[in-house]
Amino acid sequence: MKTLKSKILLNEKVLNNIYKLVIEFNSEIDEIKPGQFFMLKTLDNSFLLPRPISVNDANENTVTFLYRVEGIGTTQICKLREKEEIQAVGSLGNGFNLNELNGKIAVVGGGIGIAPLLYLTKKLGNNADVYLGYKDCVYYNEEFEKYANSVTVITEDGSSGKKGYVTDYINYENYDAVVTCGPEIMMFKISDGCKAKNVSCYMSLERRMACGLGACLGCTVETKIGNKRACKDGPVFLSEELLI
Amino acid sequence: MKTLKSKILLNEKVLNNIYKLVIEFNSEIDEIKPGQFFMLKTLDNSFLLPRPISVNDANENTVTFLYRVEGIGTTQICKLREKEEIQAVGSLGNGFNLNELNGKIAVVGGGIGIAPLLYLTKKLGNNADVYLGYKDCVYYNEEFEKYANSVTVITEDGSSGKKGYVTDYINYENYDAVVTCGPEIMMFKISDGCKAKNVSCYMSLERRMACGLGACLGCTVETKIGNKRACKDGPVFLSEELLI
Amino acid sequence: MADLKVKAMGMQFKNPILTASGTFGFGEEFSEFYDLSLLGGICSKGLTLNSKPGNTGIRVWETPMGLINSIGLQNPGVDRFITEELPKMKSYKTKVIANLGGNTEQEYLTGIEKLNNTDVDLIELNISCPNVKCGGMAFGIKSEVAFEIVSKVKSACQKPLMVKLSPNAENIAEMAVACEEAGADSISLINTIKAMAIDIKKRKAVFDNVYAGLSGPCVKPVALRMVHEVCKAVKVPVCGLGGIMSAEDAIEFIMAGATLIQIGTGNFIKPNIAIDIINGIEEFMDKNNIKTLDEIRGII
Amino acid sequence: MADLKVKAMGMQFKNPILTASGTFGFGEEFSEFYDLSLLGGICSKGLTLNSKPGNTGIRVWETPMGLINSIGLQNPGVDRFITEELPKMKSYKTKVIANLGGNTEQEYLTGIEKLNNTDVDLIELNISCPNVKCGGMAFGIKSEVAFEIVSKVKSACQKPLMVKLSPNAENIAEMAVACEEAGADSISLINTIKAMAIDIKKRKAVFDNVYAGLSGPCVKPVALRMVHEVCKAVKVPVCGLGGIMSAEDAIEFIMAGATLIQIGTGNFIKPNIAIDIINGIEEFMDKNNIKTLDEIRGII
Ligand SMILES: Cc1cc2nc3c(=O)[nH]c(=O)nc-3n(C[C@H](O)[C@H](O)[C@H](O)COP(=O)(O)OP(=O)(O)OC[C@H]3O[C@@H](n4cnc5c(N)ncnc54)[C@H](O)[C@@H]3O)c2cc1C
Ligand SMILES: Cc1cc2nc3c(=O)[nH]c(=O)nc-3n(C[C@H](O)[C@H](O)[C@H](O)COP(=O)(O)OP(=O)(O)OC[C@H]3O[C@@H](n4cnc5c(N)ncnc54)[C@H](O)[C@@H]3O)c2cc1C
Ligand SMILES: Cc1cc2nc3c(=O)[nH]c(=O)nc-3n(C[C@H](O)[C@H](O)[C@H](O)COP(=O)(O)O)c2cc1C
Ligand SMILES: Cc1cc2nc3c(=O)[nH]c(=O)nc-3n(C[C@H](O)[C@H](O)[C@H](O)COP(=O)(O)O)c2cc1C
Ligand code: FES
Ligand code: FES
Repeated sequence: MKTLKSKILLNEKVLNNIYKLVIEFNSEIDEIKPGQFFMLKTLDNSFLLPRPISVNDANENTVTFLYRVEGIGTTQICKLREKEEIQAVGSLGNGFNLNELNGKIAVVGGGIGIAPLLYLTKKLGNNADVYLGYKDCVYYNEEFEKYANSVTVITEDGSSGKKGYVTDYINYENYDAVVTCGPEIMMFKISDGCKAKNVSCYMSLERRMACGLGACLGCTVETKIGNKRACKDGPVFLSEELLI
Repeated sequence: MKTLKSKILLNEKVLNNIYKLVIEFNSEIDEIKPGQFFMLKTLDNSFLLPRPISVNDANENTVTFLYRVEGIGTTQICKLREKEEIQAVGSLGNGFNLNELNGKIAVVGGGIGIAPLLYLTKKLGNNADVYLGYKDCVYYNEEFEKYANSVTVITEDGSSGKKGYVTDYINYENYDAVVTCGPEIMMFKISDGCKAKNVSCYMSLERRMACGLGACLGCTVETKIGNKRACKDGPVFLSEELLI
Repeated sequence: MADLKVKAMGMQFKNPILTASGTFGFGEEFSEFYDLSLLGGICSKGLTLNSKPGNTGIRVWETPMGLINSIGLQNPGVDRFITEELPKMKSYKTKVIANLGGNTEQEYLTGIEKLNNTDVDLIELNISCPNVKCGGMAFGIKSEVAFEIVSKVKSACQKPLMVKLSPNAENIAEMAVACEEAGADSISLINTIKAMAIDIKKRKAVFDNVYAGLSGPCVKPVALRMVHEVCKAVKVPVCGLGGIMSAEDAIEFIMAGATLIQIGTGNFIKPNIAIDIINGIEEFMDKNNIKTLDEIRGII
Repeated sequence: MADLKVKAMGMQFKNPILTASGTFGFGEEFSEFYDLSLLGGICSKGLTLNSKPGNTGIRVWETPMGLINSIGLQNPGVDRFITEELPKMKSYKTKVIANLGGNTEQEYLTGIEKLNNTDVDLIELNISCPNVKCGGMAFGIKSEVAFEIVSKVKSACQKPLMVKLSPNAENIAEMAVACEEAGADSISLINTIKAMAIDIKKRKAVFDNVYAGLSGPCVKPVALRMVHEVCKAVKVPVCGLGGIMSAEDAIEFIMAGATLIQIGTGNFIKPNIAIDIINGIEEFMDKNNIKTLDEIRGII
């Protein structure tokens, strides 16, 4: 059975419009895989559709989310306080298949796309090289230090870490697989890089979702074997399967 | 010019589902008369129409409201916190005409209908006899003590003050005018009592409102001289003008 | 600097934003919130030849992001409008639109004749009010019926004539074309959508008339679609409305082809919303380097 | 103890709550949230004779208390439905309703024949999908056209036949009567309302098809009015839907005359909403000492 509602343990600003949300979750009910997400909604009617947000971290009794306040939904969610309840339906989606991620792995996140990669990095057990790309303000990189083999921070304006785009700093041939989440333009550049070097590339895609469950067929991803649902068949896809 | 938005200075529970809200208000912009109200709304879209709430008290720099959480709108309003902003459009309505309230005045409130009567009692300058009727739990009676000639508390179950209905305890012939706000059934009983003794009776009526400004014609009150708007021509009416 | 001026029906509007009939009284109530001369125009409450007391019972009811109303055209009648309200409306120094409803052809025609001799700028013919028994909307369902009444009104009318359509029309584009062919100088839409609410505790319909009219943000996606359909079908300028609550909403209607815009229910939600919308359109234009609305009108 | 059972079309439903086509997949996804045998029934995703990939571009868009969708009947086709999905659906031990759409008369008829030989409990004929080019809805606008197709389908159909109407029909009551006269055993309504959204930053319609279908709480007042109109016009049982999000909403539809209820968009908003609604109806009945729904059905 999936969880429907949870108590909020923490909902606080990390930096600017980036927030961290921790909810109660009983891992005996449902095991959470990295790359999975929850559909989040306030219990009032200030917006209609639940919002998909990836699992940033998970423990026996809690799930953590890292989210950016974008529009009406996340604005309402960020107003929720400790001890209040939130509709949190999950865990959903296929997530990353850890069995396929053997050998040397590069984990590449752009902006808020870093969110699902923390839990993945943790599950990869101090093995992954993590590349984190930001526009200017850097956040959450220290969390990655705990679980990664190496962490490279890149900012577009060079204000922290290296300057430029994450894609400038990855030597694809060093890796057995690359895992990425962030702006599509970044992910496709990475997938091209991987292709050239014959490295598998897994990406976590974002689509507008109504249900997040696989029922509405609203979140189509075109693949070589037909339309797939980002929510149920994804959000993680092997880049070579995609028709984009 | 009317005010549109204000800062919240306080929004706290008084008792059970009764809340007190204090907002910033510059009395130089608009003078507030007792019996007037504001249209209140949260700045988000958790509900659509602003809600009419009477002025419970007013000072140079603040307005106080006393409200009961009833449905979706008041539930959202009661979640607002200090320092947040609220859409508070006012002050609106005709209010009580203090010039007409001379001599000995009885002020009779039932339930949350006591809200507008505090500011009125204050403006009447320690002259009024106040009758407050409650179902069981008594609140805010002490505030009235400050400004009234006398305060009589009546509860239906007799748990505090006298037992029964307010209407059992008023000697209409002792008064030059009676002012009332509360359930319509109570107000009409009072107006009948007044009529019998030839005493003027002013009542503050509640109607469903869309605009609160006099523009939508949604809040009709039938009077001997045609349809009136509860929001603009009222909410205070002389009972003998009504066709109800 | 963006230029918001709009030319339509041989007139110039300061900007495309009008306030919708029945949601703005005759303007007075809103003059306590802002300077009404900033508006493109003001539509009067729906008028009928003779005064009307309106409907009994509950008249307004909130729904999810919507409002159902059953006012029933309560109004002082055309004569008192002309003597009591119009002079005040004219003093606000913006376009004054008289919204005229009616139960019979003769009522419409007599109303028009009276308004001809006033300094009303424009007449909006309401063939779409769902809230009076045999009133208005009967003319607004079938295109043939609308064609008849609009033709007659047009030949009597010495003012520019805007015909306000009902979303309950059988075919909205056909209806608009029929009105255009009958001589309408402009089309406005949408009026409210026929709707219903039930009070399950009382086991009764909320409204004495059972059905009433839905407006507000909830209807916007439907209104926008209808405005787009009508803009593709007619050549006369179209005035779009229905659930507009922000400059972004208004720009959607303009991109769908609307020349003018009306703000209805929004006036209840935030009394100065029309001004926010005017300012917001200007900002959008400035930010996107749009000089006049012609550049984006009807680009969808 | 309240009895929620409903008899209609010669069948008994455990309760009046069905899940609406296109909003519940084939049920499987929701079995992770509750025991599907608690439902009155499940409608399949809209099927077509041959499989369909659905529409390109953005498919779902949120509006104030509403959802616009342009899925475009993506489905595996009737054959694969029968072999792959139906056995699973039947295993949930509730009524299984096959929702069938089509572009041509022949497509409908061949689809019906295939479904005749299955253990589908009921066929819902979709003449109302706004999201496929010449699909479905063309049949659902004019009563005469609907009469033709429903008559033909009915004579081919060996299952009870429920016809799903479009709110975009010219005249909803007339349409329902036409379908009843053509032999429909039941009428369901409403499908989505034709709507539109524009992305003003991209200066483009949100949907590749420009128009798409609106559903959710925002449409409830309109859906309720149409269900009431139809219940007054026909004798066959009516299945009401459109924006139902709570037991109170469902009871409004029942008081308006609906025999059955469908929950659509609500399933997305709260995956176990249908169960909340069933429980809520039961509570309401117990509290108000209502023994069967017949006592309140159609009392408005
Ligand atoms: C599988 C998945 C995982 C995600 N994980 C995270 C995460 O961990 N942290 C985070 O900050 N964001 C994440 N996102 C993006 C997040 O869902 C959107 O930022 C959010 O839905 C925006 O909602 P809003 O109401 O604030 O914005 P609005 O723009 O007001 O939203 C309007 C509508 O558009 C949809 N929408 C808007 N932006 C996006 C988007 N980028 N992707 C999908 N739908 C969108 C919303 O869901 C909503 O239906 C994820 C998206 C997906 C699909
Ligand atoms: C002039 C005036 C002054 C008022 N002053 C106060 C006050 O000081 N304190 C207080 O607690 N209440 C007061 N009320 C009543 C208050 O407005 C309603 O309790 C409130 O609108 C309920 O809103 P809701 O969203 O919580 O309830 P819901 O039932 O969810 O509201 C749904 C709709 O019904 C309307 N509505 C519901 N109950 C009433 C009602 N009793 N009167 C009018 N409309 C109603 C709402 O405004 C809204 O449009 C006053 C009403 C009026 C007309
Ligand atoms: C309370 C109310 C009264 C209305 N009265 C009239 C009227 O008298 N004449 C008219 O043509 N339209 C009337 N309308 C319809 C509005 O002018 C407008 O067409 C409709 O509400 C849709 O726009 P909106 O969603 O912006 O409100 C009324 C609407 C409301 C809400
Ligand atoms: C995403 C989505 C897909 C839909 N697909 C179908 C469909 O395939 N066949 C059909 O008859 N109706 C379909 N509908 C319409 C619903 O079944 C229902 O009639 C409509 O959404 C109104 O009900 P609601 O407001 O409860 O959602 C779909 C609706 C949505 C939101
Ligand atoms: S969001 Fe509904 S199927 Fe993916
Ligand atoms: S509430 Fe609009 S006129 Fe009174």
